[in-house]
Amino acid sequence: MTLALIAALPFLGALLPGLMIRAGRTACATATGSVTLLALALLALQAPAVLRGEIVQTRIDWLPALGLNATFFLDGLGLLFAGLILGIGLLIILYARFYLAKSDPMGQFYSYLMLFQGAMVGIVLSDNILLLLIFWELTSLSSFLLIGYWKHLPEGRQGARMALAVTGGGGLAMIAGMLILGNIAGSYDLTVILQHKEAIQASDWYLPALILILLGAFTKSAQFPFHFWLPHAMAAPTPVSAYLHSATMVKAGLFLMARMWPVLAGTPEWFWIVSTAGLVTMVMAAKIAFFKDDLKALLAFSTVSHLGLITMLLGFGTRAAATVAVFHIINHATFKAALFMTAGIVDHEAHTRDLRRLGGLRTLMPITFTIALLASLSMAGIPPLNGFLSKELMLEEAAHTTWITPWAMGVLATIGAMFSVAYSFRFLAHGFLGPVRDDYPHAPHDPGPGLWGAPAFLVLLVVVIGLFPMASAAWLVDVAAGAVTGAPVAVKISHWHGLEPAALWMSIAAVGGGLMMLGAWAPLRAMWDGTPRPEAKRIFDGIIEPLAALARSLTYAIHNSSLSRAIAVAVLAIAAAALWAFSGGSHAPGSRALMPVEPVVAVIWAVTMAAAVSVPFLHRIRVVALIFVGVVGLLLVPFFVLMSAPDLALTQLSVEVVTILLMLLALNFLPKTTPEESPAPRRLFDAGVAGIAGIGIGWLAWEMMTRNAAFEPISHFHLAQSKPGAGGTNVVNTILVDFRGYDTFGEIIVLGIAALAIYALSENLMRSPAVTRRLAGTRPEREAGDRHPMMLVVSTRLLLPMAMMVGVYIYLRGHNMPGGGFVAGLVFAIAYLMQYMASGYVWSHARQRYDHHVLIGWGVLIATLSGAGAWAFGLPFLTSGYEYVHVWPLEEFELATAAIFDLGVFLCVLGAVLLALASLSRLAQRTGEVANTRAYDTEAPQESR
Amino acid sequence: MMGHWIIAPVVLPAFMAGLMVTAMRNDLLLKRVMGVTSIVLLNAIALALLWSASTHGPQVYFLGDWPAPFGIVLVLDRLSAMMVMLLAALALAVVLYAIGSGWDAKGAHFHPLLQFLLMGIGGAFLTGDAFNLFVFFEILLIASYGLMIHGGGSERTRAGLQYVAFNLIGSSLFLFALALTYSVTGTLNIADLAQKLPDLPEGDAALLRVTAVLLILVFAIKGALVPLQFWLPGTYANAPGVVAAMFAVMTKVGAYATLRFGAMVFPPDLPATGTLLHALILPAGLVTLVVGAVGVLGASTLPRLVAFGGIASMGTAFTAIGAFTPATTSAALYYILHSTLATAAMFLVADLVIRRRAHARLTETAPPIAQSGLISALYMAAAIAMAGMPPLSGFLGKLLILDAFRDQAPLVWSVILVYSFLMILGYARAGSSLFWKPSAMEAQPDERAPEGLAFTATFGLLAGLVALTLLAGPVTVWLGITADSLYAPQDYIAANRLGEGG
Amino acid sequence: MEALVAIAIGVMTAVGLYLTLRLRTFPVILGLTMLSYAVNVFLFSSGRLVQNRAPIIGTGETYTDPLPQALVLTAIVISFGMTAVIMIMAIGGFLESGHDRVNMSGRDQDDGGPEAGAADGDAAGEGRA
Amino acid sequence: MLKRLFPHPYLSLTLVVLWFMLVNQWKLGSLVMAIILATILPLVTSAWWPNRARVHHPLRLFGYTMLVFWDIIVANFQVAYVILFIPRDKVQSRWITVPLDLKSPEAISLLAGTITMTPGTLTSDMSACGRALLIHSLHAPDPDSVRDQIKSRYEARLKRIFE
Amino acid sequence: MTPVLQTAIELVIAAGLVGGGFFALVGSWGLIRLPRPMQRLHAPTKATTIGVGAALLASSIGDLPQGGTISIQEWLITLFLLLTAPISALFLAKTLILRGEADPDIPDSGTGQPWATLGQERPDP
Amino acid sequence: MILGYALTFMFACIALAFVLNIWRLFTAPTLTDRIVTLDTMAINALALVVLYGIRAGTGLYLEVSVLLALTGFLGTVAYCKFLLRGSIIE
Ligand code: NA
Ligand code: NA
Repeated sequence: MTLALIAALPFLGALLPGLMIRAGRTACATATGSVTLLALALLALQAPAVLRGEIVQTRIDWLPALGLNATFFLDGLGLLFAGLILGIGLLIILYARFYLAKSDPMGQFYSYLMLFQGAMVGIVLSDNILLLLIFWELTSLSSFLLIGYWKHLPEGRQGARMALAVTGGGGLAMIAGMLILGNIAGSYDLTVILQHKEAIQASDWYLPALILILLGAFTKSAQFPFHFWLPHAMAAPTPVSAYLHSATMVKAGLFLMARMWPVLAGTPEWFWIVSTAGLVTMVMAAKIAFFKDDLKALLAFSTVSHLGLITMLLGFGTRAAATVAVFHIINHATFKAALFMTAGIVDHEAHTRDLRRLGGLRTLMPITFTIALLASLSMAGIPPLNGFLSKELMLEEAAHTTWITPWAMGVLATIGAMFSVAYSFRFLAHGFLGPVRDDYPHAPHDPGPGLWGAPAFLVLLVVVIGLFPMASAAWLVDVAAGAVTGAPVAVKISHWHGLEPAALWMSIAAVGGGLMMLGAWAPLRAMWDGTPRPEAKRIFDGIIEPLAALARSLTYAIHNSSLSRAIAVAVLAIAAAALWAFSGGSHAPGSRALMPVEPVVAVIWAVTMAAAVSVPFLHRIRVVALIFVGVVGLLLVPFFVLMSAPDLALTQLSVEVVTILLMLLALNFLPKTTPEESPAPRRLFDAGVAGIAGIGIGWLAWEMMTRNAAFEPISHFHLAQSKPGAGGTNVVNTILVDFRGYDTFGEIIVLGIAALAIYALSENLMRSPAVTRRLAGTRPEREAGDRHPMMLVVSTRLLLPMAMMVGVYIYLRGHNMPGGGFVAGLVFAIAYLMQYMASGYVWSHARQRYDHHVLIGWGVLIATLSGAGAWAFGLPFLTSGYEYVHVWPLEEFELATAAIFDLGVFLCVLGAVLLALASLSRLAQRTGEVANTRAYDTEAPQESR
Repeated sequence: MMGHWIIAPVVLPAFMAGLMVTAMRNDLLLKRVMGVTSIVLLNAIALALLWSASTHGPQVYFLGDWPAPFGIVLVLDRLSAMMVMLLAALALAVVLYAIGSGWDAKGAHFHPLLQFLLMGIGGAFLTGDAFNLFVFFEILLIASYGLMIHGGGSERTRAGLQYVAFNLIGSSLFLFALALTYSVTGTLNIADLAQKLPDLPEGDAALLRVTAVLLILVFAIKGALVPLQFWLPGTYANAPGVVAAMFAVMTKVGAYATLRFGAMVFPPDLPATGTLLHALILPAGLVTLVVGAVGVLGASTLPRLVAFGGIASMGTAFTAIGAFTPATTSAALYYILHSTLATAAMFLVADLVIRRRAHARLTETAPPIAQSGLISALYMAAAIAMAGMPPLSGFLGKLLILDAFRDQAPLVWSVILVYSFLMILGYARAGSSLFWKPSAMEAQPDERAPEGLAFTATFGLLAGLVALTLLAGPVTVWLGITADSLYAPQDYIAANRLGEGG
Repeated sequence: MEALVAIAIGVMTAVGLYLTLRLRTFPVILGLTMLSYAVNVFLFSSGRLVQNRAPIIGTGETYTDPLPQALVLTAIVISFGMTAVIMIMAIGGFLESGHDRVNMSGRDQDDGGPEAGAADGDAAGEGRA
Repeated sequence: MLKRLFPHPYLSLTLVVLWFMLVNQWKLGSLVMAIILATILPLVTSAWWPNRARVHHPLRLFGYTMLVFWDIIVANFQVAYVILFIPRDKVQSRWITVPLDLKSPEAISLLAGTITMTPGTLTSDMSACGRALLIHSLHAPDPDSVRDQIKSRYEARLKRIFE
Repeated sequence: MTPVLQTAIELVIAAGLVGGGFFALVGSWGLIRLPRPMQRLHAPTKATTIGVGAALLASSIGDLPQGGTISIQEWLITLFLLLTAPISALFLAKTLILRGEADPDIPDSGTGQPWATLGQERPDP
Repeated sequence: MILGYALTFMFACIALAFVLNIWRLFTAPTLTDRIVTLDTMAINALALVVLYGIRAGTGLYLEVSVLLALTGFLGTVAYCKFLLRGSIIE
């Protein structure tokens, strides 16, 4: 459990700063620091066991189905890294307390920092590669926040995005690599995977996995060619740079390579990829670092260079080299963190980090200078400091490694070391030595111990390890290297190996060369400035920006908000898919006997088709198009009659009438003609698309009608049960209100919703000033003088009750004969519409006692309650009952609960149609018309009541 | 056993909506109270249904007391119960957000329409009848039309028109497909179809294949599968934010139906259709993924960015569904749970931003917004979820899918990983320009009502993601059983008691 | 007869789709109406064509399949509701922007902000085909 | 009371007859239903028919209806003749103004309807004040006689019935 | 029912059908043949109506020869047609007048007021 | 026998009438003519429905005719009102 707690503590600690910041900055830092300290203490408690060679494990099941579990283990490597992360973390917290300005939100900073710390600890303690991946990506995210912490700096923003893109992207690649490893090993547990070296290296998937995992590692550790993001991350506050970009995050890649070393290393692929990347990075970054004027940039490239060095060592694939790598990791962490903090102090005090504006700080900031001096000398590899020890070992390893030629590696490593010496001394010489200047942006002097305490402690380590490596560090190197190489290691570190080793001479050459380069600074700088070189940010932007622009243009080109394109693509895709599906299965033509064609029917068919086909040709005059569409709809009525569907004929007819009224109401607001917009080829294309769909659907219809169903249709039950079971002889109606009453329930709700939506939109429209303006302009040029001709009004007075009577009749007989609540509702609605047309909406509606909403609401409620009424009898929703009633002297008649449901249908339909049309009428009133107070316009004989 | 409660997710909102329209049309407060009450009840019912489905197996509700397949049935199984639960949970967040943000007061009828939408979606999840599925699709669609144009405005209306028009064509396609289904098989009951189709005469195979493809493509339209996705960006980007959040579950209806039919009615071992649907959906899902991710990277307004994020998540879901194996289906279900909450959260965050920001364009700066710190944190969390970054459930969902696709690793893995990369880029770019742009720092933000309820709702969704992450173990075990039951539907069919009344 | 009906369904489908591919709202809506005719007849035909066998119990010995008729009824009603909704949207779009184009202009789709609603689209009249 | 229950008694009566026409059968139950509806529907719709049409001679109204039926049949033959046999350019269409003596809107409407359904004439408009009808005659070599016939054959009868 | 009566009724039915067909055809033919818009209005309002009326008569008594009863629903249909046809005709005529498609030389109304269609909109008192 | 011929005759007449109607619809010189034709077609459709009923010997389809007679004119009036006033309900 302890390991899980160690990993969890920083995350829990991330919640603290936000709360503690109210108690003051020091309290905030103390609280945060104590969490880290607690974690460090817990780690220390585990250390003895690890140093004895044991492995501490914790396992919590999380997602066993996937093999993702919260499994942690602690070995030497983990101990080393966890110690570095927590220890340096503690120092950074201390340092940041004094570094951050009053205006910087410190709580936020510590929260981000703790998130990051937790993620890092998680990486190094994970015993499950999926878990490791989670922490891995979390470091990318939290570093994104940290780098972008100063939101106002565009460099910070871009730097953060670049870091996230590169490291996050690399992490994605690593996911694939890890999954491959897991699949080969049969487990995602690291401890298991680490035992499958042979299986993994023999697998066909070894190389892809290696490349993918290395992509993750290289991006994180800023190895060539992914080194470019790191300097840009320097826009972050210095504590961040010191922590992430020297001590921890960038080392996550190294950690991973070290972690996977037992299973991945030792192959030629590993050697070539890893050591080459490391070597190139080391040399190239060192050279760049030499020419950087920004202290932090210099240190950043120096970091990249040192990471390259370590990568190279790991790439060699030998135990000795790996051991040296581990040692250098420790050393680099100490001196580089100290240097970053020093740079931060300089920046903090002098308000600049530009070497060209610095110099002479030696006397102004003696403490800072001392720290910087020791750390730089260590970085340069000057004895007896710790940097010297690991550099010697490195040079020795390089000298004995054959890379292309036996000597190339040694030469290049020496050149790298030479640059390293050069930039280290330049850091000192241009920053601290030389005369005191009088043009610093701010008068520098040594800060308080709060700021220099942390680097001073680190430099102390630099010196102690340098002087007494065997006592102070060898045990840690042993246990960590042992974990990396999977075998016991007993390292021997000494300052003097005699005159034989190549490293001595290479070292001397490096120091000499480095000093000479610094001496020749001015001409070298001029040469450097004269050399064109790729600027990382420009290249990155050159990739990302065009990518984003391409994405944008692609997206907007494809999704151009064109309905016609959407439909055309959909139709073609559907047709293609259907054709493809059809061609893949066996097909027997239908065997159903066909119905003979009557001449009359054929003629009327031809008339219908003529009307339909003509619509595309004359659709631009909209009323005419509506008339032709109406003809097709009208002629469907006799079709349904002919084909034994009286209910359908009734419904089609009444819906058709209401639809035409609706369309005309709408057309009043819309342009009356459609301009010709599509060019002929486009029209031809559209016709082709439509034609394909038409042929396809027509052919499917043919196939459907000419065969019998493979199984007996379920409707045989409806026919058999209509009378005895549902109490009605009109089977269509019993299906609608009983067998499938639930469909009808849904259907009326659709209508109700439609009306509500229409009402809501029309309400909105009436509130808009632009709409009101346009409405005023919709009146036709020429208008008849009378709005409500008397003849229509008088006829309506007769027709209205008559139509209602027909409606009642259709409702009542629906269960047994064609009709029903739906058609009845429409007939009633048509009757009301007739009244509205005759005397106008305002006059007519003023004489109506209820709101249309209420009709809809009651319709829904009645239908729902009539369905739910069955519950009272313990029966399912919509279960109906019927009874034949005999009341003297009347004939026997039937009472069916389905009729109540049908009443709900009726009300809902009526309310919906009226509400929809009323909404449109209300809009029409905004065209500036005057409400009438009389039923009809004609002057003479009027009545009043 | 749940008895009548199975239909409660349909009847309850219908009744509440009817009541609102009838009696409390002009009283916003009353409607809010009723709306929240209804949804809280719905959550309780959904929870009970979920429990019952998990412990008692599939249960069938015979509407009108008619035997299947002649009447319509509702079927409560693990999958439908889960989807109803998801719906209810999302609805709670949405209704609270709508009240908190005042969206529900920006036009008439928000609350009844929302109730009807819940009814439609819940009904679609629960129904055991193919034609009834169409009816409930239409209910949810028309309610969504109403909600889509809630609040009005020129572009919203026009986008709504495109949405409606395209979906009307989708509805037509649905009816074509249902007619074919009935004419070939003579039945509409899903269990009946699942039972009968293996015995289909060979000569009908081709027609059945066409039927299957047409049906699935209808669902693909709802699910915005490329190339049927064109309706989504405009619709989601122009819908009120809170409505768009609710729509996050609407696309899942398409995914749900695809799964229900693809796994149960046209399973891979059905001789007539075989791997037809697999071959259709999987590639389309992958392309959808890419289209969505490219859209996220290329979007120039926040709502469009989120909309494309939604497309990408549907691409992921369809990719997983399209394999039609229990393992991938289980992963797909987890991903569906995740992406519904994540997409909704993202839409709510986007709405928080847009209502405070002078404009929605990402390419141009705008004055700072009120509560920027809190909102940016919410954005970050939602973006992490959408992009499938750790530690939220999106990452687990992605891992589950990747792991389930180990047989098709090169293609599927690379597409999913590349898409993740593009998503990360897109969300990071958008986030930094929304919250970090320097010119966004100049003026002081407007004072704004704190909208505690709106933030609570957004937090609630994110908390859901956290829960989904922490409980991933038990959840995936449960989903595994659910997925298995789809490919071995004996219990589902048996619960229908087919032919006992014929 | 079956052939005639099949052709009719195909023709109505094609005409409907052609109209929905137009660029103005009204023809699109007419196209959807026409398409719904095709759908209804198609759905109706799934019960096959039968004359003089209306499914009213007691009016004959055998009856045509009543189920598709019931389904078509439902479909007709639903499509009516849908037509009404899209119609008001067309009106709304026109009244708010001054044109009745179906497609949105490039500028339109970039505005999601609160002020977008009030925008006057008369100017956005580029001739997009 | 009865007046309030039956605002338009003739309408109610018509509706009873109509109901029987609809149900197409003679049953006691139908009568009960007919009476219920004939009571309710005029009440429901009475708001839109605020005044009461007075019919003084209901039997004469029946006679008038028969007369019009006969005229309609005749009219059809006349129109058919014109359509089929009179050369296109010989058809003498005329506008005719018919000044109205009728006041009741019901009566005027009935007259206008009659004119449309009977010999070769068609009510095309009404003056804004409602005191004249504009008639179009399909083939009227002598328009004055047409007007006279309308006034004597139909308007006079309607005046007796309604006023 | 005697065979003679039966035959007579059948003859009436047949006459109704033949006449109905004839008039329906004449109505539609008149629409094409008559040269002026106002003239074409006459054709359907009369000929078609009576054509349908005749068919309805045939339908009404169509069951008699088989021993059925007279169906009176057809009368209702006829009634509705007669009630509504004049309104259609009036509105069609008004439309022609307003659009200037009617015969010219519309006479004065003789009342001092214009024809309603051509007048100015009159606000309610 | 004779009924059969008469029925066939009327069917033929109605079919021919429809042909004339559609011809008029295409060639109509004025918009009003098209409305007149639509009105005529509604009545012809009514006749067709009645004829189908007579031929099938059933009254099941009469309600369709009732509805056609009752509502058919409404379309005509609405089209005219549209041309006359723009707004059909004002
Ligand atoms: Na029942
Ligand atoms: Na006349």
